[in-house]
Amino acid sequence: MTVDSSAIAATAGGGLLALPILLPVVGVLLSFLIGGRRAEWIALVLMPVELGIAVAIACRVWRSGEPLVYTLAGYAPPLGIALRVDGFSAVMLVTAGLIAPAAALFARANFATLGIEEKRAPLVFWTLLQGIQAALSLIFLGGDLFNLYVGLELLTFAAVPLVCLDGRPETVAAALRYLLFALFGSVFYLLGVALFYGAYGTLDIALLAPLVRPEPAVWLAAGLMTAGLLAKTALFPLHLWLPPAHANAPAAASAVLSGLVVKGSFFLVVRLWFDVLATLPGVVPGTILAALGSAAILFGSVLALRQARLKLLIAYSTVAQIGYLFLMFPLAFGPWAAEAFSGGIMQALSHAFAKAAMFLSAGLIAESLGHDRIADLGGAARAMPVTFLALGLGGLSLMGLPPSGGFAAKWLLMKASIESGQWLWAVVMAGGGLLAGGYLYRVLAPALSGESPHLKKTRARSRESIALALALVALLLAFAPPSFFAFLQIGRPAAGLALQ
Amino acid sequence: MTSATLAGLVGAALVGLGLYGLVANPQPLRKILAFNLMGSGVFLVFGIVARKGAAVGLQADPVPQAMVITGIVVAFAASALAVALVLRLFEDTGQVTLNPEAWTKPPEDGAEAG
Amino acid sequence: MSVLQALDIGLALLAFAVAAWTIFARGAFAATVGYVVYGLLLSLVWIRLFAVDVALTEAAIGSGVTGILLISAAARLRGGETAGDEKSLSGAARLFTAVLCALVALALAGVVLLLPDQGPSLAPQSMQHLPETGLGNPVTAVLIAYRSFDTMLEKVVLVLAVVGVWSLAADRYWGGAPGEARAERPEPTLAFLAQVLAPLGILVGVHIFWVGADEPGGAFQGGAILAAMWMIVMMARLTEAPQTNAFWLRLTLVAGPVVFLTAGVAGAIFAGGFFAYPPGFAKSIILFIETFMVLSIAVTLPMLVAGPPRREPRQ
Amino acid sequence: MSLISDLFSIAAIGAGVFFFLAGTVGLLRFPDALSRLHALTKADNLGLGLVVLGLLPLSDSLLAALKLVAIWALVQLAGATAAQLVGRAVRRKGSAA
Repeated sequence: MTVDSSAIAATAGGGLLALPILLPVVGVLLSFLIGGRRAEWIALVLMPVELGIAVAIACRVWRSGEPLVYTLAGYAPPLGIALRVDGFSAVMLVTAGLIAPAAALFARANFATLGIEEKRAPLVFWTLLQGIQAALSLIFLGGDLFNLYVGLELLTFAAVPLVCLDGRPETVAAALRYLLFALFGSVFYLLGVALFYGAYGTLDIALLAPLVRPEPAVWLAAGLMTAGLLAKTALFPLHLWLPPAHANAPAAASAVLSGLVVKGSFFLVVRLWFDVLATLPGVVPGTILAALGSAAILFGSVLALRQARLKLLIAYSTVAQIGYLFLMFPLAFGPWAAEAFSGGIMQALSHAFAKAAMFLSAGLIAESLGHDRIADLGGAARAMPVTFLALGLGGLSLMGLPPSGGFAAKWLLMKASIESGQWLWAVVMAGGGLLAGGYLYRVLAPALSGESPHLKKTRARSRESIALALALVALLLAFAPPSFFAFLQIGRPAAGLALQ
Repeated sequence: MTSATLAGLVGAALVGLGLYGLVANPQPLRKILAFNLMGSGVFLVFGIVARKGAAVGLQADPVPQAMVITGIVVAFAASALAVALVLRLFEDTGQVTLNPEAWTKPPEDGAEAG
Repeated sequence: MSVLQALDIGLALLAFAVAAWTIFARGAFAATVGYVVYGLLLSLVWIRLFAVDVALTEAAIGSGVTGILLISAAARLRGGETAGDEKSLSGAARLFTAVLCALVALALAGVVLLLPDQGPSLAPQSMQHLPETGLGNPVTAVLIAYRSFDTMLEKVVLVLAVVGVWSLAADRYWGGAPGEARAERPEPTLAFLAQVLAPLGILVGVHIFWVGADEPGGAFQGGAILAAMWMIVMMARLTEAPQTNAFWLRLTLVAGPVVFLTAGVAGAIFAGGFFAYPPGFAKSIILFIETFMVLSIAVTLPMLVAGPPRREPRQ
Repeated sequence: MSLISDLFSIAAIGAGVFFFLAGTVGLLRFPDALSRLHALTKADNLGLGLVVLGLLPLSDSLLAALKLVAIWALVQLAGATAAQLVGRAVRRKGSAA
């Protein structure tokens, strides 16, 4: 077995990489143990520290220009486990580090634990929110396929109970369906891991990549793992669990589930095809993924158009927006590969911020009006202009109109698809943008009408501004400088993909 | 055929069987059973991989064995969470189905329990 | 064909047949009982694969504790199980699913047959580093030394599972005890069993954990046996399930991951890396961590089986 | 000496297997739950006891032999308890199925 030792050698100061995983774990354990009156406080103290560490890691990657590696327990792979961060994972780490505290600040009004007796929903919410953070950090940093399986399971166990936090039967059913899909995904993923180990005797991504050959075990493993991850990402036709789960969770949880959690399994699909299987001829599987993505865009958008409730509409729009993420796969071969990759990542980032902003806005609307029926939104935008501004700005990104991160993403993907001659994807993207415009119009047009709505609750300025801030980040992504895209390429096996 | 290969074939069959049960069986509890069956099939594939890695006096490679032990514990935790969800659904709706239209009107005290 | 081979084939066929029964049996209860039998057969298969540690885990957790969980669930769902039938798949969809599943199984079987007889292995490396850990059982070394990060995080998964299960309680029961209120007197037959078995079982559990350093066994298997003993005592109604807001309970549930995490962070200070053990102290630290893991597992498994709180908390 | 102990083992295990077989046939053929229970417990007691007895000369240490006996004793305990519980459940239901 040939081992490229440079790929697994630990980088100096790499111990930093363990902290984004370990700190939220400390938060989970502390919250569970003594969290009755302190869970909120524990999370709010730890989250800025975690964000600081994520930024520090990103700065180091930026300065060194190459991935950082850390081996745990003093045993180098293949026997031990390594953590690895490249440009893409650093960006995702910072994104999660920003969205989770935003959701946390927003959730304080619903799940306060300061100074009162221990209550069910707050304790569960704060504990699991930190569980999600730990799981996402592990997924973004993990360099070992089995370690990543543990990360996926952490994510599932942290995410599922959030769906049924309010305990209505339909939310319990939604959580159960989510869990069954997620477990199916885990088992398929794990089966692929077993096959990789059987074929090459290592699960370390950097060690595996040069060994992988196009042989039956690899194709089967790749197929099984991809199918499993797609079930967790809710790509059409495995999306059935997503709308009820995301629409029924509390707003802050929906923001994290829709903005971040589905990106975790998407991130692993990218890891799998761009790192582990970089040497495989990937045009056919990439085209299949993009075809499913296109179906998701059209299907999700059309269903979003037909929803009667705002949160369900936003959830179906997630189904559609997930589709865009997979358009980068067939475009990743050729001189336009870097463009397509940047576009795909940009879509993941802008959707994360935009969708989090929209779910938080929808939560505020539902709280203020006492319902989220689209038909009865008449004039609501006059009563709560900031909230609807956040909703609208998020929607701008979903449609892909300038200036927004969504525009940058779709522009890059469209350019790549036209340059590569794969026109179909460009047509789908244009159609998806129109449909997104349609379902946003359905919400905004009545809301902007002259009626005067009856507000059950006065709006909270601080919570509105959180949603608006997230929407503004989605907007600002449009102005990402070229150096940002260069950063995303750090650690890409450039020769492997671009020259095929 | 060695006993390892035989176990691997059983594992493959179990994955197929479990997958069928997971998709085709409408009852959630049966789906949980099927998930466990499928999981044990996957573990058997790890088992054959471990057995074929027998070397330096060990009858099987310890690394996949350790992964199976981790996997069994995680699968149990998953079953426990799933069962808790199924039982909660049953208590609130009197039925065990994922199909919301099939629910009879939830009992009054159940609605308040949330 | 040797006798052993014939037995292997018989075992494989039997395991498969029982597995098929659990999928196709009419009643959910019968299927669940079938699953427990299947789990025991599977432990035999694991013995034939020379994976005794896994066989113990499968028997104790995969079949044993999971079996209790599923059987008690099936018993409580009796009467509700037929009601869910109306949404079963149509014949064509069923056939399509069956063909798809058969294809997956066939592809997998093909790949399994293609695996080389002498596959790649980390056994040599595991043995090479074994002296550094002071252990004699390489499987334990993988779990608590080489890949300790996996194991620590898996303990966190268990904590999250407990939070998830408890989160399904009604608000007014939060902090209370799971399970029905204790009957006025213990079940005599079960009480006798519990009184005789529990002391023995605790001994066996501790023994299995202790020998796990050098022989098959370890924290998971020993902890599962201790867990079973506690469950028997609770089933016999000799003791009640504890209140979920009890501090000792929460402390025991997180003790394993907390000690593991602390040792891992201490490694960064004293041994040059997260989760590294200082040379010479590895075995004592490992046994220390494992002791708390056994405790946590012994408490976590019964609490996961017991389900969410169902009684109002006493003050 | 070893021939005699081997013959003893074969005879004892063979007899044990016979009782298991008989017990299984009883489980399948007997008409009601209580008599099935009767067949099954007999198989447990005698069958396993004979198998353990046959294995004793083959064990390589006193500890291993003790473990074998302990296994038999534990199965006895569990079997007796289970039989009690099943029997009571049958009686509570009124008629045996």
